[in-house]
Amino acid sequence: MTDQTTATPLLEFRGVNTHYGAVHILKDVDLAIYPGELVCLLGGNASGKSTTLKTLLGMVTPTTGEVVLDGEVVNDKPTSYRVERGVTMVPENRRLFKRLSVKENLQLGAYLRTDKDGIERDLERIYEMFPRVKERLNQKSGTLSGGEQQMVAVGRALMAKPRVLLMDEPSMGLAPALVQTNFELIQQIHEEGVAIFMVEQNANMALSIADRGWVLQTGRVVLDDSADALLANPDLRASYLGDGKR
Amino acid sequence: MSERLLTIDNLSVTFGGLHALRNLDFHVDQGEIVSVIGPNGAGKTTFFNMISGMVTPTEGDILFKGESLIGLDPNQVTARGIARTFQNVRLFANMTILENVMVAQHCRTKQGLFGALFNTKSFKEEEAAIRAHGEKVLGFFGSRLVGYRLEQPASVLSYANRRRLEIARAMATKPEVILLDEPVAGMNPKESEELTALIGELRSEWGFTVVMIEHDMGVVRDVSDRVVVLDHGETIAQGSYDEVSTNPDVIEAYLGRPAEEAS
Amino acid sequence: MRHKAAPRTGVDWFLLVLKVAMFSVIGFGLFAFVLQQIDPNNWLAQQINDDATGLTADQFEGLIISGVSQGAMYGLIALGYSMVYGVLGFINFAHGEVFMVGAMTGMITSNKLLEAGAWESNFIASLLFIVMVAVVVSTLTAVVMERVAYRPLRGSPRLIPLITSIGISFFIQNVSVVLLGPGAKAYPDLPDWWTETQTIGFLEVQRTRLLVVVVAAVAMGALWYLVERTKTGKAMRAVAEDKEIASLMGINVNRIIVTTFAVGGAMAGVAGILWGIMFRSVVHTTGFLPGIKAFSAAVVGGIGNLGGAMAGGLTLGTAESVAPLLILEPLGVRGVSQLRDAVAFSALILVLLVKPTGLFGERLSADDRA
Amino acid sequence: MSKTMTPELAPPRAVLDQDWGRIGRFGGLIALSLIFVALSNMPVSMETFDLIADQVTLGDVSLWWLLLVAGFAVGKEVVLEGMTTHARGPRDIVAGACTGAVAAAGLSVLAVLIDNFDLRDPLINWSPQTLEKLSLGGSVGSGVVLWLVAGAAIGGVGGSLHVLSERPRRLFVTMLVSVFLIAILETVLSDISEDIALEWLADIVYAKRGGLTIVGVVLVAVLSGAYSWWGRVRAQEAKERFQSLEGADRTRGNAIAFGLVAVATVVLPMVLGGITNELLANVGLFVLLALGLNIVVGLAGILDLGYVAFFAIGGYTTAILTSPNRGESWPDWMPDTPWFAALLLVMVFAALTGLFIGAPVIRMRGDYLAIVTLGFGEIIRLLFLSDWLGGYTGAAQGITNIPGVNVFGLTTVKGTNPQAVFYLVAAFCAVAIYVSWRLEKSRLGRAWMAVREDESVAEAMGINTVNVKLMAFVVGAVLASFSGAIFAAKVGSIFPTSFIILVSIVILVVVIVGGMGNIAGVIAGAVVLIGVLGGPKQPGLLQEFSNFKLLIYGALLIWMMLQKPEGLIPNVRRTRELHQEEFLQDAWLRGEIDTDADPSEGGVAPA
Repeated sequence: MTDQTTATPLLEFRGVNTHYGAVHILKDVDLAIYPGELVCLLGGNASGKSTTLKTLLGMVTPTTGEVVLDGEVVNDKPTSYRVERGVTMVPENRRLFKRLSVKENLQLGAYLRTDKDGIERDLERIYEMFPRVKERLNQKSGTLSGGEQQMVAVGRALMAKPRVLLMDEPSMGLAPALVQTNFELIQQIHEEGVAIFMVEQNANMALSIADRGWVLQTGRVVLDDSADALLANPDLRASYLGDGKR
Repeated sequence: MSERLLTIDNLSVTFGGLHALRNLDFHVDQGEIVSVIGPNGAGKTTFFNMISGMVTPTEGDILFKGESLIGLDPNQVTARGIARTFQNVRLFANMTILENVMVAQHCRTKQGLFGALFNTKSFKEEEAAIRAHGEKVLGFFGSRLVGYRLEQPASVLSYANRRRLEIARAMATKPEVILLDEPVAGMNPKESEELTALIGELRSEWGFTVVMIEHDMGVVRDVSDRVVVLDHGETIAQGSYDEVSTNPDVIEAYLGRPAEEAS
Repeated sequence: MRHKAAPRTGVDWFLLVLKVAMFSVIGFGLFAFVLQQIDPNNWLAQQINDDATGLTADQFEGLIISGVSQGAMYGLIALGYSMVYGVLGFINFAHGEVFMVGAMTGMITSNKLLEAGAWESNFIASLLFIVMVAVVVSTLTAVVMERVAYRPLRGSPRLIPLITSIGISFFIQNVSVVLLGPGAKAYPDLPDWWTETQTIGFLEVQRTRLLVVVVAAVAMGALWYLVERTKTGKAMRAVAEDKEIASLMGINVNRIIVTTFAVGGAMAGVAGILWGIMFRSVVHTTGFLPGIKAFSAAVVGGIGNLGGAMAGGLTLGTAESVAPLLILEPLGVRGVSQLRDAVAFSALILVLLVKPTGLFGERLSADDRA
Repeated sequence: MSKTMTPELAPPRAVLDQDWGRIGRFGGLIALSLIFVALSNMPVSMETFDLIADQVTLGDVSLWWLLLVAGFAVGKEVVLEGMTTHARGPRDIVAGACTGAVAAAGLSVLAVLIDNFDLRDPLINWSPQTLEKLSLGGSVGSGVVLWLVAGAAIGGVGGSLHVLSERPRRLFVTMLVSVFLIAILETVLSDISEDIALEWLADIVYAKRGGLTIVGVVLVAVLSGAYSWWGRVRAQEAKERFQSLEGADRTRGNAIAFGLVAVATVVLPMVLGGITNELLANVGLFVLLALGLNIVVGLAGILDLGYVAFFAIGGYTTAILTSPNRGESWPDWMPDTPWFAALLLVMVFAALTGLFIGAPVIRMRGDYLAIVTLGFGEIIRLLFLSDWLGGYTGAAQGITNIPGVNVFGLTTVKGTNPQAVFYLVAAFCAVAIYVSWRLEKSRLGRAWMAVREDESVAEAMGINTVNVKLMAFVVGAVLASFSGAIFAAKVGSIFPTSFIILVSIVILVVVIVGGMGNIAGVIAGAVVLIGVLGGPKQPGLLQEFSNFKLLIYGALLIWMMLQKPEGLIPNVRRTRELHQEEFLQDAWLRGEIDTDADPSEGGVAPA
């Protein structure tokens, strides 16, 4: 998509190590996400995927190494700073504020923004994107159906005007139709120029839409290649992709 | 078909004015494996919660072997012979693996204070029987949960093994019907294939009747006698896998595209 | 959530009997009270309590007024319990001590002002000053408490912070003993004008009590505005529901939690001063019982529900002031004033038995309710 | 954890390569603590207690230990796996010294303030004595200088502990702690030595006017040092050998250990004096209470804050049944029941009360339950206190004249004979231990654990949670009522003030500090806390601390929750529960569990 040799990465890990207590979780992880890319991070349980996301978002501070956001080292910066700079996440299982109305959920997405007009404009854009959401603005978000909740979750993340959107397990525990909607949404957002970093167990599905991918195993990046090459990789087939039935 | 085991008659549940389930009719015969599918938020887990007594329906009746389960506490439902697992795996994580299956036999045993304090003969016999049955259900999953594992806390288990232990725990309650809530969620293809086979054995070897919520259509296809599709708290289709998977309503609401493509 | 048709187990029967018994005591007590009021010498009233005299309208009015003003104070403290419970999902048992710290600070400051002569010469300014100091100190206490003891425990099993808060409560009480001594300490006298009564319509109210009610109402309004109408309030509600996701929105969760503690602490500080000018005496244990009662008030009103907390406070305050004379004495119970606290706790138990989510419904995230 | 790791050691860092922010933070924190200690009057009020005759008083130590801790704590580092660790060196000593100096500066500031301002009202200890103590006898100026030097020195010693390798460090700490303990336990130790004819030894070790003699210090230091250097390893080995025993050997080992403890329990009181026996009897009462609460809180996970209610029920029922002064409203024909006969009724009544209190609260959320039980505790006390029931309970005047326990006509156990009381208590403790031990491994015990872990799942697995929890309440109530019954007979009179909330809280602290869910832990907790500090009303060994007792209880509770929620002698299971995430991370990376379990990605619901 983008010429990686010239552009500066939007988000970067440079030799990141993290610890939980005394225990070593991420081991010398290097990652780079360039503007407008759709990349995925694959790995089974316990590989450190969640920790990677948490480190990107500033919920975990690396022991050594640097987390770089648009050329700036943000190791010590809080989550809010990173969100302000255009990193945001659609969490696994949507996790809406169920007691708050749909509109309040969307507004909270724009919590750090001060440009009132811009917020209004973006709200309109989201309504356009998801007409069903507009119909339910004043409903408590907990009362929505699964598909609608997914839309609100994505809309909420978009309200932060992200430059890179992190997606945590977008297919986990969802009905087939929803998984499909979800991946379509991801592609749609991607086409608008937002970089997407997707963490997935369902490697087949993720690689089918991604540009590039990394494979994480017990805290170490063991594979780093284009999506096509990964799909063709026999080792990966054996350990993650299975017979392709799913 | 054989005896009707579980009948759900015109059942509705409302939470604060919102219909979680509406006019649901459903039945399970002795020895069947029935899958319940449907989009997220369709009320599948509520449905399970209701059968197991954790939620009381607003209307309608649940009959188990001809007797109503309405108003029973969850422990009484389990005692009647319905056991369940949970979508998000809820083990007693700090109890050992053996203790997890031993404690599940609570409603099938009866030793109280007296036996424990005076270490009576019947107490010892019962303890031994509890232990034996526990090991037997654990043994169903091969060598994974037995041996040195027996005395390990459940929290050390891998994700897939936690799911297995949860099923073992449900089996330990000596049920007639077992309710499995997304048994293969989060498992890799190999593991889910193996579990699919075991679900078949739950019926063939143990004689359990199985009701299962599952998103993995492959598993649903492989084991179910019958598939029930829920959407917005209502049954939209019911029948064999082939019937259901080609039903346009189901494709619209759940599958997103015909099943052959999806799988 | 569960609706039971009929009691089935022994426990259910017992609870039914207990509820019926409690309601019959209330009902029968009220009946006896009415009989007494009609004529203390009528035959039935004589049977029940032969030395009862009934209440005069003035006495009754006095009870209600003192109950309401006391209740308003409980309500103010209860707001802190309710907010913290709403946001963090645990009972900050030590919140009563924050209130005590406020009252103590007020005592120290007002006595210093008295020495300096400002208390008498410029009472209103002095009052505002002690409120300010008390609010600052209580807020600090609450914030430090959060930082030192509760923040490290976030995410641990829910009884752990509760036990910790018991320790903190104990600790703060005894810090007060060790630094300030165990004796009761007095507030300086108020100017006469404040202790006189004010007539509002047909009610005659002591002005200090009036002040308590007015302050509580104002505080309640301000808090409602903060929570429901401001961005911080929205952030608070978001944090209450899901901290991790709230931080994803760019909300500084720690700051919001600290704000919650601070607001609760400030309310407790104000309540402390009100206590001081109403009862004019503080000890290190001053915070304990009002604290527990305020928590009860929060539960009675429905925890997490701010309006409920205030309403619960008023309910509880009035109940413990009126019920002993209205219900117990007509039944022939001697020394009813000794049973005030018992009545308050019984009210808590009764409410939880009849309506476990409080009178006005609780507002909690799904996790906390589990 | 650290045992299995072999960190690569890099050369020590430069002396001035310090984390000054951390030093400032630690120093500041300790400075505040020191100021608090000074203003709480500990240094002055403990001045009269000589630890080392004419040299060191407890008052001095109340300040010094904080400096030592400061110096040590500032140098603490977590050894991170896979990262290089620097060797320790002079840098740590400097860090400790700096921290100590910063902390001591706080005291200096206080001294200057006291010298110049009068805050006696409201701070009651803002006194000349405090100033004198802070200026170390000289002028304020010299005091300031001396404190800074002392702070740096003590802090430096604390920091240098990091430089020492494990064995000498342990030696130093053991010696220091032993000297302190032997000195502080002077009263009881010299008492005991008199009883067992070792008076001559006490005369050597202790000075006449109190405190260790120099000879004593050296003796204690050498002995404890020798143990630490040579004996400790062997003791450790023995312990490990014992723990590795299996099957029948283990059972036999346990039996022997148990027998030894039993013999000690029987023999010790015979050689001890009255005061010590009195103390032991009090400890026993609390052990009994703590064992009961342990079943409720530790096994079933029900936080009962009104536990004192059952103690009160036990006490009052016994008093009413046995005392002739039981209150004028009881019918005249009521006999003065002998204690053991009364005990049966006490049990029944306590069990009923347990059901009565338990039934309404049992379905409530854990934290509501805590407050409501606390409310019940208060209601019961207020009822005993009220004039309304005064005819039955004696109201504020209580019930007096409670006879002692007539043990089969052999002897009468009452307060004047603390040794007999202790035996009685110990017998009941043994019952409580047996009950706890048997139940924990039974069907009921497993059900309790399941309820504690996840109540709704336990319910779904066929456990009648209401019944099971009520059972815990009842068993706990009966054990507490035993304690109450003995208490009544021991004291001979009973008043509502013996049953305040404080008692519930203190028992809770005992259970938590000892280790929830662990019988040995709970006993140890009671022995250490009640024995050393004392109960709510009962004096402990250290009378000097009686003014600060409750403060220490509060601080201890907070500290335990923050640092070691599993208690001093933890229950393995509880430890897991409380450190679950850490434990998982740890086990996962060691490959002790299946490789595909991801602790950070959930799957396990936190308890």
